[in-house]
Parts: sequence; structure tokens; C-alpha cells
Amino acid sequence: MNIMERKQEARNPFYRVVELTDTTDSPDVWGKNFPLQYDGYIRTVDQVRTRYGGSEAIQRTPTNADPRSVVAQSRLEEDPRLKTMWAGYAFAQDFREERGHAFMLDDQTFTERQAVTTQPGTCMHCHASVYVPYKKLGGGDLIKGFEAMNQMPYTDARKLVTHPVACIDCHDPSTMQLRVTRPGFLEGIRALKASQGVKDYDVNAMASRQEMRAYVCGQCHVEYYFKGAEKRLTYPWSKGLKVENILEYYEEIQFRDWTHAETGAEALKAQHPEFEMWSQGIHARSGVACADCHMPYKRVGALKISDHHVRSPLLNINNACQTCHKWPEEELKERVETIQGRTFSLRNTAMDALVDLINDIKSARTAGKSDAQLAPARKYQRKAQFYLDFVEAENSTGFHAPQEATRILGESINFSRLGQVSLKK
Amino acid sequence: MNIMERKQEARNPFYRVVELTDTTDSPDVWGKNFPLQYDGYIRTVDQVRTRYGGSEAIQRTPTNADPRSVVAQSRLEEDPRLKTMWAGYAFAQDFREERGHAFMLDDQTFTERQAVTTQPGTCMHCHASVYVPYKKLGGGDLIKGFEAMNQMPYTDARKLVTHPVACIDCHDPSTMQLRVTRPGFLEGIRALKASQGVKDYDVNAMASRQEMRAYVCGQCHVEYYFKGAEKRLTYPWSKGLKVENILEYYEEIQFRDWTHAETGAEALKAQHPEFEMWSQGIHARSGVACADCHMPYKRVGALKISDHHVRSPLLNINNACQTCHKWPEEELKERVETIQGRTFSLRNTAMDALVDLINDIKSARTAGKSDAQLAPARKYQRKAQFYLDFVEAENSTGFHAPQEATRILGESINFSRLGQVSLKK
Amino acid sequence: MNSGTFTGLFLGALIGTVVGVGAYTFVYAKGSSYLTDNPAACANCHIMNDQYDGWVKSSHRAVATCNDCHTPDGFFGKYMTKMSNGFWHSYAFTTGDFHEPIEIKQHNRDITRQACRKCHQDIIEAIEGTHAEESTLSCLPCHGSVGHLTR
Ligand code: HEC
Ligand code: HEC
Ligand code: HEC
Ligand code: HEC
Ligand code: HEC
Ligand code: HEC
Ligand code: HEC
Ligand code: HEC
Ligand code: HEC
Ligand code: HEC
Ligand code: HEC
Ligand code: HEC
Ligand code: HEC
Ligand code: HEC
Ligand SMILES: [Ca+2]
Ligand SMILES: [Ca+2]
Repeated sequence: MNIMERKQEARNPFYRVVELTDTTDSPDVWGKNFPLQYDGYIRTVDQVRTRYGGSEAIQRTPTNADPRSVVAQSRLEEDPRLKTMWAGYAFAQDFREERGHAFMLDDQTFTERQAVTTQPGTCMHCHASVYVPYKKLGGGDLIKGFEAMNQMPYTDARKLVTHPVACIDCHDPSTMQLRVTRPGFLEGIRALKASQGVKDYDVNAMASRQEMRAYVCGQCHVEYYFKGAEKRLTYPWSKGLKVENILEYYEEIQFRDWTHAETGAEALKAQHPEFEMWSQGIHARSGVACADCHMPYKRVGALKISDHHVRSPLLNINNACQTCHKWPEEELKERVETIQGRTFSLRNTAMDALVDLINDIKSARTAGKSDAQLAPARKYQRKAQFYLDFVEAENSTGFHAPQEATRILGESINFSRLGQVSLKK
Repeated sequence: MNIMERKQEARNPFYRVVELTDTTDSPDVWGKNFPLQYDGYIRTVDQVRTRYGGSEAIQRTPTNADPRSVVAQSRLEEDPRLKTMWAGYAFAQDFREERGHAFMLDDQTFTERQAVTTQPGTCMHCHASVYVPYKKLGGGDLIKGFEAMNQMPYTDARKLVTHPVACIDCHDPSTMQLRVTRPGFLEGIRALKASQGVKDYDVNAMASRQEMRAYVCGQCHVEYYFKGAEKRLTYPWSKGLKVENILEYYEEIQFRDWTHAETGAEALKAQHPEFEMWSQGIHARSGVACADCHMPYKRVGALKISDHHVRSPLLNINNACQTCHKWPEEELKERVETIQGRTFSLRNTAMDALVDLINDIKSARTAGKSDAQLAPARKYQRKAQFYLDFVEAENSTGFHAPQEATRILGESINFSRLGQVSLKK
Repeated sequence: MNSGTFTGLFLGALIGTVVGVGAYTFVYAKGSSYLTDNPAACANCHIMNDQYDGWVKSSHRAVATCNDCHTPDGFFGKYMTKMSNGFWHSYAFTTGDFHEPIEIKQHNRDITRQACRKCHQDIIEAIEGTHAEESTLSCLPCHGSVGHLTR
């Protein structure tokens, strides 16, 4: 490209070649107006591994049940202790490293977890472009559609969606501004703000632009559960975002995800609490949003656009980090890996502790101890499991909140070992 | 002051009113040439408390044994668990919050720890201006003098010193540049560098100016022990500065500080490893030295000088932090206290775990278990104690290396609880 | 300005023929801006906008221009630096082949390090004291953002 073109660009951000409405859900149509963002968006199919993140493309021979020819590596094979930790739960069947957005719908549809349980339509909330389908189903009412889909069987709901997360899930087609389209977050953040004394919080009306740069991600990258018979997707935030607050929430409603097959403990599974962990870290505190690191501005000619190739920032350190940190790329990578290394080593200590507890409860059980006698140990397992999982399931391996991650692991270790002690009494 | 005078001051920052030689140890003499630094230096008598640091001035009625009319608060009264942790060791007798440099000599001379044990002259290394006394005693040879004083009884050595740390301990009187005068550090850093493949490291010849801004503090703010019958002050760094490296060092030479009175465990006491912890933190990694935060530049008229009122940076946030961090003072204070709060809460969990282990070993002992049966539990106590103490004795309450501090505490918890489990076998 | 453009052209053409990018680059990309002391000129390159916008908000906007901090003392050194930066940056700009975000090269960082002393010799007299050239403090760890709050 020559200098002429460079100077041109500066003046023409984009051409409106098509009209976008609130029902335009195909990203390729949006792509006609915004080819640069679209180019990035479709590149989320790339699979590159980093030390602890990214993902590895594993070839497989497609079957009728699962037509995928490429998947991400199995976490269960990488660390078999996870099977013991989740014994009796679908996750012990199939759990893989997560990969780019392009795969979200297929990976959910074809995970073996679907084979061992029947899931509700609720799942769709975070794995498909549901904004248009929700509104159709609700006769124009987003929430009604959400409630309706939650109560369908997964397979029926699956027929109503076509795309993974798409432009319309994060953008208002008329202004291109960010907006939250997910009922789970709309309600979750309202409950959180209420607990902080802010009444009737309406995120789309009241959040700042910078906050929105994290909230659009918080629509999905959060801990969740299905509430009641209506299987309503709920984010357990009404007491706060710390692991202590969330556990307290679950204790209060006596919730359990599953009963542990080997110990009979009523266990809780934490899932990708990126938003919760990030909110405890120094970056959130400094006003640095998810998009700043995972969708950093990149220069295309004279234009600066948000890189829609959402991925590990370690694959894009210069744009993701060096705008704020003037250290060399290698140094920044090492800083991250030092943090992740500490998290990972303590996570392993915590994992061993939990497995020891599970084995001890197992043998105590076979040795004929009564439920009453096992009760304290099971309670400890429930806590230890949730705390450990809160870090294990959080996908930055501690980076989003380094000290908080190791603090939580320290408490988890305490619970596991106390459980063992309680059995010896 | 008018511009004329300002200009004056600027052109000659100080007037050489007296000649300083390598035997001038009185700070007030140096103060004649450097009144601004001297003014700061003498202000280290101030006692102000921060949330976790600083110190509180506690009045007391002087006695012959201890003529001090003001001391710092007792840490043993603040947290009686410390007495259990150190049972049988002098620290269980008297352990106080540390305060400003001005008090170092008195506090060492009159601590009740002196009453319950007879200490060697080695102690003087870090509580008095020993540079001139060492050289006198060694007939001009610093190391000889050091070796001689180490082997004296404390009371005899005490007679050879007059000042707390003084100008000459950190400065070359002819150039005013920084220099390391402490044999403990000269030898410790050489051993450390050797382990990294650097031969015959001579700190005063080879360290950069910025490194010296931390090394002069590392002369004393470090973990140490007295080696062999010669009571040679030694910094256990030949395997590295991490807690794992240091414990490995002590295991290899089978060192113990004391035998725990209630359990019979051969225990280790960690002492103020500020230098070691700082070296694991993000600030050290970013080239930020102790002096940058604890002796920040301050503006005096047309000059800026290093604030020789060495103290908690939280009492001086504006100069200590805000040149690098543009956050408001309140916000910076809260950031530190958030980090310290996490450290402190996990430290308490670790403390309870250790106390539980100690009690269990005690009862197992009275129940008549053999030394062989108690051996594993005692080994765990030794480790747990050292890891916990490494954070407890480190005076930043985790700030110098937040994630490392909680990682270490997590491991400590694991050791304590495993010790309890081992007894139940 | 004219003489600047001329020298620029001359230098541009000279090196240009060697590296294959003609004087066209230098002139068109306004590499000659390097030869002026007007900060706005630096911003002729959008790529310099961040620094320019930062400088306008900085404590130095009223007291130091880009060149005060980015060129050494003395006419000769000053213009040699301007020309080599001017040419190479024009070259980089045209080919778009440079690290982003822009990283200051050691040579230019040293110039900037020294630049502080041009104006602040007095206030640092005490802290620099008797220190030899090689052990003088770098101001940048603490004051790196005074020119333009880029980082
Ligand atoms: C300051 C930069 C920063 C911010 C802000 C940030 N992250 Fe991250 N994130 C990272 C880094 C670094 C990693 C580790 C990547 C790796 O291990 O390859 C990561 C990892 C992840 C991963 C796993 C990626 C992978 O490659 O497996 C997800 C998912 C994620 N972050 C989501 C979020 C969300 C959601 C938010 C906001 C709530 C957020 N991040 C905020 C830097 C950031
Ligand atoms: C509609 C739900 C949804 C939204 C909104 C969403 N994500 Fe994701 N994200 C997912 C799912 C599901 C996956 C995993 C896909 C898979 O593994 O098939 C994922 C994966 C990722 C990964 C992992 C990529 C890898 O290589 O491992 C990153 C990083 C990430 N998201 C960041 C973000 C950021 C940043 C935002 C906001 C700008 C965001 N996500 C918004 C659902 C969402
Ligand atoms: C609240 C949002 C949300 C809901 C609801 C949700 N997911 Fe996900 N899912 C995510 C995010 C974010 C990721 C990527 C991060 C990760 O894998 O930890 C993900 C990753 C996955 C993956 C790829 C990684 C793996 O675990 O193998 C599968 C498969 C998956 N989800 C299946 C499901 C199923 C089945 C359901 C319903 C029972 C469901 N998801 C409900 C947000 C959600
Ligand atoms: C997971 C959320 C998400 C999805 C999906 C998404 N975007 Fe974005 N988009 C963002 C964020 C975050 C920004 C930054 C907005 C801001 O800073 O206000 C952004 C910004 C933009 C902008 C403004 C210019 C820029 O680059 O900053 C355009 C145009 C845009 N997106 C187009 C698209 C198109 C086209 C698609 C679909 C192909 C799409 N987006 C999909 C999150 C998303
Ligand atoms: C928009 C600005 C911004 C971006 C982008 C950003 N950071 Fe930071 N980072 C900060 C701020 C602010 C702090 C807090 C310290 C401070 O106030 O200077 C910080 C702190 C850190 C720390 C020290 C905290 C700790 O826990 O040790 C590390 C390491 C770090 N960032 C790495 C990264 C990496 C890696 C990336 C890219 C993936 C990144 N940052 C992206 C602004 C940013
Ligand atoms: C980045 C700034 C920073 C650096 C660098 C730093 N410290 Fe600190 N230090 C602190 C803060 C903040 C505290 C906590 C003070 C408090 O709790 O009141 C602290 C606490 C301390 C304390 C206890 C002070 C008290 O008031 O009780 C000592 C002693 C100490 N540091 C010594 C050192 C030494 C020695 C080094 C270098 C090896 C060092 N520090 C490096 C910021 C720093
Ligand atoms: C000769 C030994 C020695 C040297 C050198 C030394 N210290 Fe200390 N420092 C001490 C002792 C001993 C105390 C405790 C005095 C007491 O409690 O009576 C102390 C106390 C402190 C405190 C605690 C003040 C408070 O209010 O709690 C800080 C902060 C501190 N030193 C920082 C530093 C820094 C920074 C340096 C280097 C610039 C340094 N020290 C050099 C021995 C030393
Ligand atoms: C390697 C250097 C070093 C040596 C050797 C040393 N100290 Fe200290 N001492 C310090 C530092 C640094 C502090 C301040 C930090 C702290 O209190 O944790 C301190 C604090 C103290 C204090 C005040 C706080 C408290 O513990 O009550 C007393 C008393 C003390 N030392 C006594 C002694 C005695 C007695 C000896 C000899 C057995 C000794 N010191 C040897 C460095 C040293
Ligand atoms: C515990 C160590 C320590 C002690 C004791 C000490 N200084 Fe310093 N001094 C420093 C450090 C660190 C610097 C910064 C040196 C540098 O940046 O190269 C410094 C700098 C100086 C400077 C250079 C100008 C400046 O302010 O930066 C003078 C003059 C000075 N000190 C005088 C004194 C005098 C007089 C005394 C005694 C009353 C004294 N110092 C005691 C550590 C110390
Ligand atoms: C000479 C520069 C400098 C000084 C002085 C300094 N810092 Fe920092 N600080 C940094 C750098 C560099 C980082 C690492 C992040 C980055 O690269 O921006 C950092 C990181 C931090 C972080 C994030 C790390 C974490 O663990 O969360 C906090 C908090 C912080 N500093 C607080 C302070 C406080 C409080 C003080 C004063 C007592 C201080 N800093 C003094 C340069 C400095
Ligand atoms: C012709 C367009 C253009 C103009 C006009 C321009 N710059 Fe630059 N500048 C660049 C580009 C492109 C780079 C990146 C060069 C690289 O990194 O290789 C750069 C890099 C720099 C750097 C840091 C990189 C290095 O080589 O150290 C400095 C400092 C700088 N410019 C200062 C200035 C000043 C001062 C002016 C005005 C007198 C100016 N620039 C005008 C295009 C320009
Ligand atoms: C052309 C002369 C000049 C140059 C070059 C210069 N300064 Fe300054 N600087 C000044 C003047 C004049 C002031 C006072 C301005 C005011 O008070 O607003 C000042 C103010 C400052 C201040 C106090 C205001 C603030 O931003 O905190 C600092 C710090 C400073 N300069 C550091 C530097 C550093 C570091 C450099 C080199 C990177 C530098 N200066 C280069 C002239 C200069
Ligand atoms: C370790 C951090 C640090 C370094 C390195 C440093 N400074 Fe400073 N500087 C400060 C602090 C802190 C102040 C504020 C002093 C005050 O206001 O009391 C300051 C103040 C100043 C001021 C006066 C600001 C005002 O309020 O007018 C100038 C000018 C200045 N510095 C220039 C420099 C120059 C030039 C260098 C390099 C030779 C330098 N500084 C190196 C920390 C530093
Ligand atoms: C008061 C001094 C000062 C002034 C005025 C100044 N700069 Fe800088 N400049 C710096 C310093 C300091 C750095 C950072 C050097 C480093 O990071 O080591 C820098 C770095 C840069 C860089 C490299 C990229 C970056 O941001 O680190 C560019 C480009 C640059 N300056 C351009 C300019 C331009 C264009 C102007 C005028 C609009 C300007 N500077 C004015 C001091 C100054
Ligand atoms: Ca991944
Ligand atoms: Ca103190």
C-alpha cells in the first residue's frame, strides 16, 4: 500500500453499504459495513497454544454423533485428578480447553457432557447468538423469550439458533455502541448493584463506556447456575463477587450441582468466573477492561480499530500490553508466566489435598462410618472443591487477580486437610 | 527565601565545613556538611502507626535493667498465638513492632530477649554503626574485626559501639557514594551470585547505582543465622533467595534455631526477610529499589534530596508513590491495605493451623507416642513454622511480593494440616 | 523551513537512492517536519499523534518542545539527529515497517535522558553529587511521562 492510500484511510472510517436492523443477525452482513472488524471476528477459528492458555488443535475422525474434525486438547487427560474431583458429574466425562468464539456453538452441541445428561435450553444463552431468537420467541419481549427457551429441552432450543456470538449480541445496530443483550447479566448486575445500595440498576442506561468494555464479556464469562424448575439462568451475585460471597449465597439456598459419586458430598462446580476474578484484580481497579487486553486497538493504516480476533493477549503482547507497559515483549510474557507458575504450583498442592480428602472419605465410608460421622468431612469437601474450582475454572491461571487466586487456593487447602483431620477424630 | 538565595543554594548544594574521613562516625559531624539529610536522619525517632506498620509509642517507667521510657507495642500481646509458635525460644519472651533507626541500638540492648539468653557480639552487625569499630578491632581489616566481634559476649561488644546505623555505614566519606560496609552482605551476595554463575562478585565494585539503592538496605533487612562456634553472621543465600531455597539450605546443614518447648520439634525462626521477599516482587523486577519508596526524593528549596527520614511509605505516599503512580493518595493507600488485608487473613488461617498442629503433637506426646511416631509431625511443624514466619516476620505484610506471600502461606497451611493427619495414622 | 526542506530533500535523495525509497518519501511524508521545532509539525504524522496529544496536556507543553527532549545540545548534533530520525522515520512510516507501539531506540533514549539535564541541572545537583557520567541517574523511571503521558 502506498502513501496515497494511507492518507485516504484517515478520512473514511467505513462505508454504509447495507442497512443493519435489530433483526440482522448474520455477522457477514454486518461485515459488509465493517470489513476490518469482521476479518478479525472470523479469525477466532485460529488455535494456538500458550504456556497455560490458548488452545491446541487436536485432529479427530468425525462421527455422526460428533462431526467435529478438530477439537481442543482434553483437560481430563492432562490432569486425571480432575476426574476424581468431579466424579459422578458430567464434567468427569468430557472437559476440554476452551478455544475461540467461532467454536462455541459446536463445542456445546457436541461435548460428550450432552450424552450423559439432558440439558435445558438455558445453555444457549452463552453459546449462540440468541438476541434475535429470544425476541422472536418472546414475541418481541427479550425476557419472555429467554424464559421460554430456558424451559425447552436443549435439542429443541438448538434448532432456534444458527450463529455463535455475533455482532448483534454486543452492538446496537443503529449506533454501533456496546449494549448488554443477556438477561443473565442484566439481572445479575442489578442484584450486585442493589447489594451496594444502587437501586434498579439498568446497565445499558447507566454504565460508562469503559465499564461496557468489560460488561459485554461479563455476559458469559461468569459463574452461574440454573434456578428452580424454570431453569432460569442466574448469576449468584446478590452478596458480592468474592468467592466467600458466592459460597454464602449457595449455602443459603442449599444449592448443589451434583452429589459426588465416591463420597456422597453435595458438591458445587465453579465455572469460568473470569469476570468475578478480574474484578478483584489490580487491572479492574485501574479501570482496565477485558477489551483493553483481549480486543486491543490495532492500527490499520491511519485507522485504529478494536481487534475482533478475541484471543490470549500473550499472542498479541505489543498491542495488548505495551500501550501501557513499556517493557519488552519477552519480559512481559515472563511476568505473566511467573504469576501463572505460582498459581499453578499452589493449584497442584490444593488438588492433591482434595484428592486425599476424597480418598479418605471413600475408605471411611467403606469402613462403614455413618452419614452423621461423614457429615463434617463432606462439608469440607464441598467448600474445598468450590474454592479450588474457582481458580481452576478461571481461565487466566491467576493472572486476572494473582494474589486473590493464591489466597483462595490457600483456603481450599485448609478445608481439604481439615476434612481429613475431622475423619480421624 | 528569595530567588537570589535559591540560586545560591542550587550552585553549591552543600558547603564542606568539616573534613570527613573513614573514621568519622558521629552523624552530627557529617550533618555539618549535609544538614538537610541529617535533619531527616534524626527524625527517625518519630513513631506513627499505620494499619499494619509504622509503630506506636508506648510509655513505660524506666528501670535500671531497661532505662527506655518509650517502646513500641508488643506483638506478643497483639497476638498471643506467637507465644505458642515460639515456645521455648527467646522471642516468646519479648517481641515488639520494629520502629525507626534511631532506636535500633537501645532496642537491641534492652529487649528482654537478652535476659533469657546470652547473645554473641554478632548481633551488633545490624544494630550499631560498626564500620569504624570493626576496623579498629581488626587493626584496619574490616573482616578481621567482624570475626573478632562475633566471638565476643554481647555485653563486651556493646561497649565498643556508640551509634545506631550512621552515615558512614552507607556512604563513602570522600565521594558520598553508597557503599556496602557489612561483611554479612558482602559474603551473602557473593554466594548468591556464585549460584548464578557469577564468580568472585564484589558488590562495591560491580553493583550499579540503582542496585546499591537496595543493597545498602539488604545489609540488614534479611534472614540470617550464626554459623558454627565462631558465630559468624551468615545469610543463607547460596541456593537462592526463595523460601524453598533457604529451607533447603538449612536442611542440608541440619540447622535449628531452637527446640520447640511443647513439641520437641527442631524449629527454625525466620527474621525480617525484606530483601528476599522484595526480590520476588514486581517492583524489584521493575528496578524499583528500597530507597525509591523508603527514602524518596523530597524538594527543599531549589534542591531535591533523598529523604533520610526512613519510614513507612504510607506516611509519605505523595513522594514515595505518586511520581510513578498517578492515583490519589487515598486510592494508593487502599491498594496497599487490600494487599495487606489478604495477606493478613491468610496468615491468620496459617497461624491457627500451626497452633492446632502444636497442640496435637503435645497431646500425642503426653499420650506417650514415641519420638519415631512423632518424627513426621515434627518435620511438618519445622517446615510450616518457617514458611509462616517467612511472611509473618517480613515487615510489609505482603506488599513487597503480594502473590508470593500468599503462595508461601498456602504451603505453610498444607504442612501444618498434613502434620496433624500424620499423627492420626 | 525552506532551507530545512532543501537539506531534507538533499539528504533524502542521497540516502534514498541507496535504500530505494526516493526523496519523494521524505518530502511527501513530511519528514522535513523533523527539521522544524514546531511540535505540530511532528504531528504531521498521525503516528506521532499520541505523543502530540500527550504533550499538549503535559507539564512541559509551555516549556519544552519535542526537540528540546529529543535532540542533543548543539547545532550539529541537533540537526544530524533530526535528519537521521527524519529520514528513517519517514522510511518506516512509508513502508509501515516498524514496531507498534513505537519503541524508543536506545540511542534516542540516551539523548532524551540527557535532555532533562539541559534544564534541570540545578535541582539535581545534590542528588547527582559526585557521580561519574556512567552512574548518573535516569530520570525516566520516575518521570518518564512528563513529556507526554503516553505510558
Ligand atoms: C490486563 C489484561 C487483561 C484483562 C483486563 C483481562 N484479561 Fe483475560 N487474560 C489476560 C491474560 C494475560 C491471560 C492469560 C492468557 C494465557 O494464558 O495465554 C488471560 C486469559 C483469559 C482467558 C483464557 C484465554 C485463553 O487463551 O485460554 C479468558 C477467557 C479471559 N482472559 C477472559 C477475560 C475477561 C472476560 C475479562 C474481563 C472480565 C478479562 N479476561 C480481562 C489478560 C487480561
Ligand atoms: C455469548 C457468550 C460470550 C460472550 C458475550 C463472550 N464470550 Fe468469550 N467465550 C465464550 C465461550 C462459550 C467460549 C469458549 C468457546 C469454545 O471453547 O468453544 C469463549 C472463549 C473465549 C476466550 C478463549 C479463547 C481461547 O483461545 O482459549 C477468550 C479469550 C474470550 N472468550 C474472551 C472474551 C472477551 C474479551 C469477551 C468480550 C469482549 C467475550 N469473550 C465475550 C462465550 C462468550
Ligand atoms: C453463563 C454463560 C454460560 C452458560 C450458561 C454455559 N456456558 Fe459453556 N462456556 C461458557 C464460557 C465463558 C466458556 C469458555 C470458558 C471455559 O471453557 O471455561 C464455556 C465453555 C464451554 C465448553 C468448552 C470447554 C469445555 O468445558 O469442554 C463447553 C463444551 C460448554 N461450555 C458447554 C456448555 C453446556 C453444555 C452448557 C449448559 C449446561 C453451557 N456450556 C452453559 C459460558 C457458558
Ligand atoms: C463479544 C463482543 C463483541 C462482538 C461479538 C463484536 N464486537 Fe465489535 N466491538 C466490541 C467492543 C468491546 C468494541 C469496542 C467498543 C468501545 O470501545 O466502545 C467493539 C467495537 C466495534 C466497532 C467500533 C470501531 C472499533 O473497532 O472500535 C465496530 C465498527 C465493531 N465493533 C463492529 C463489529 C462487527 C462487524 C462485529 C461482527 C462481525 C462485531 N463488532 C462483533 C465487542 C464486540
Ligand atoms: C490500559 C492500561 C493497561 C493495559 C492494557 C495492561 N495493563 Fe498491566 N497494569 C496497568 C496498571 C494501571 C497496573 C497497576 C500498577 C500501576 O498502577 O502502575 C498494571 C499492573 C500490571 C502488573 C503488576 C501487577 C501484578 O499483579 O504483579 C503486571 C504484571 C501487568 N500489569 C501486566 C500486564 C500484561 C501482561 C498486560 C497485557 C496482557 C497488561 N498488563 C495490560 C495497566 C495496564
Ligand atoms: C514499591 C515500594 C517499596 C519498595 C521498593 C520497598 N518497600 Fe518496604 N514497604 C513498602 C510499603 C508500602 C510498606 C508497608 C508499610 C506499612 O504497612 O505501613 C513497606 C514496609 C516495609 C517495612 C516495615 C515498615 C514499617 O512501617 O513497619 C520495612 C522494614 C521495609 N518495608 C523495608 C524495605 C526494604 C529493605 C526494601 C528493599 C529490599 C523495601 N522495603 C522495598 C514499600 C516498598
Ligand atoms: C545497620 C542495619 C540496618 C540498615 C543498613 C538498614 N536498616 Fe532499616 N532497620 C534496622 C533495624 C535494626 C530496625 C529496627 C529498629 C528498632 O525497631 O529499634 C530497622 C527499621 C527499619 C524500618 C521500620 C521503621 C518503622 O517505623 O517501623 C524501615 C522502614 C527500614 N528500617 C528501612 C530501611 C531502608 C529502606 C534501609 C536502606 C536505605 C535500611 N532500613 C537500612 C536495621 C538497618
Ligand atoms: C542481619 C541483621 C540483623 C541481625 C544480625 C540482628 N538483627 Fe535485630 N533487627 C534487624 C532488623 C532489620 C530489624 C527490624 C525489622 C524487624 O524487627 O523485623 C531488627 C529488629 C530487632 C529488634 C526490635 C523488634 C523486636 O524483635 O522486638 C530487636 C529487639 C532486635 N532486633 C534484637 C536483636 C538481637 C538480640 C540480635 C542478636 C541475637 C539481633 N537483633 C540481630 C536486623 C538484625
Ligand atoms: C541506611 C542507609 C543510609 C544512611 C544511614 C545514610 N544515608 Fe545518605 N543516602 C542513602 C541513599 C540510599 C542515598 C541515595 C544515593 C543514590 O541515589 O546514589 C543517600 C544519599 C545521600 C546524599 C546525596 C544527596 C541525596 O540526598 O540524595 C547525601 C549528601 C547523604 N546521603 C548524606 C547522608 C548523611 C549526612 C547521613 C547521616 C546523617 C546519611 N546520608 C545516612 C542511604 C543512607
Ligand atoms: C520508581 C517507580 C515506582 C515507585 C516509586 C512505586 N511503584 Fe508501584 N509499580 C511500579 C511498576 C513499574 C509496577 C509494575 C506494573 C507496571 O509495570 O506498570 C508497579 C506496580 C504496583 C502495584 C501493582 C502490583 C500488585 O501487586 O498489585 C501496586 C499496588 C503498586 N505498584 C503500588 C505502589 C505503592 C503503594 C508505592 C509507594 C509505596 C509504589 N507502588 C511505588 C513502579 C513504581
Ligand atoms: C514522517 C512521519 C513522522 C514525522 C513527521 C515525525 N515522526 Fe517520529 N516517528 C515516525 C515513525 C514511523 C516512527 C517509528 C520508527 C521506528 O520505530 O522505527 C517514529 C519514531 C519516533 C521516536 C522514537 C523511535 C526512535 O527511533 O527512537 C521519536 C523519539 C520520535 N519519532 C520523535 C519525533 C519528533 C520529535 C518529531 C518532530 C520533530 C517527529 N517524531 C516527527 C514518524 C514520524
Ligand atoms: C527545555 C527545558 C526542559 C527540558 C528539556 C525538560 N524540562 Fe522538565 N521542566 C522544565 C521547566 C521550565 C519546568 C517547570 C514547569 C512548571 O513548573 O510547570 C519543568 C518541570 C519539570 C517537572 C515538574 C513538573 C512535573 O511534571 O512533575 C519535572 C518532574 C520535570 N520537569 C522533569 C523533566 C524530565 C525528567 C525531563 C527529561 C525527560 C525534563 N524535565 C526535560 C524545563 C525542561
Ligand atoms: C526514584 C524516583 C526519582 C528519580 C529517579 C528522579 N526523580 Fe525527580 N522527583 C522525584 C520525586 C519523588 C519528586 C518530588 C519531590 C517533592 O515534590 O518534594 C521529584 C521532583 C523533581 C522535580 C521538581 C518537581 C517540582 O515540583 O517542581 C524535578 C524538576 C525533577 N524531579 C527532575 C528530575 C530529573 C531531571 C531526574 C534525573 C536526573 C529525576 N528527577 C530523577 C522522584 C525522582
Ligand atoms: C519533557 C520531555 C519530552 C518532551 C517535551 C517530548 N518528549 Fe517524547 N519522550 C520523552 C520521554 C521521557 C520518552 C520515553 C523514553 C523512554 O520510555 O525511555 C519519550 C518517548 C517518545 C517517543 C517514543 C514512544 C513513546 O511514547 O515512548 C516518541 C514517538 C516521542 N517521545 C515523540 C515526541 C513528540 C512527537 C513530542 C512533541 C509533541 C515529544 N515526544 C515531546 C520526553 C519528551
Ligand atoms: Ca483456552
Ligand atoms: Ca514497624
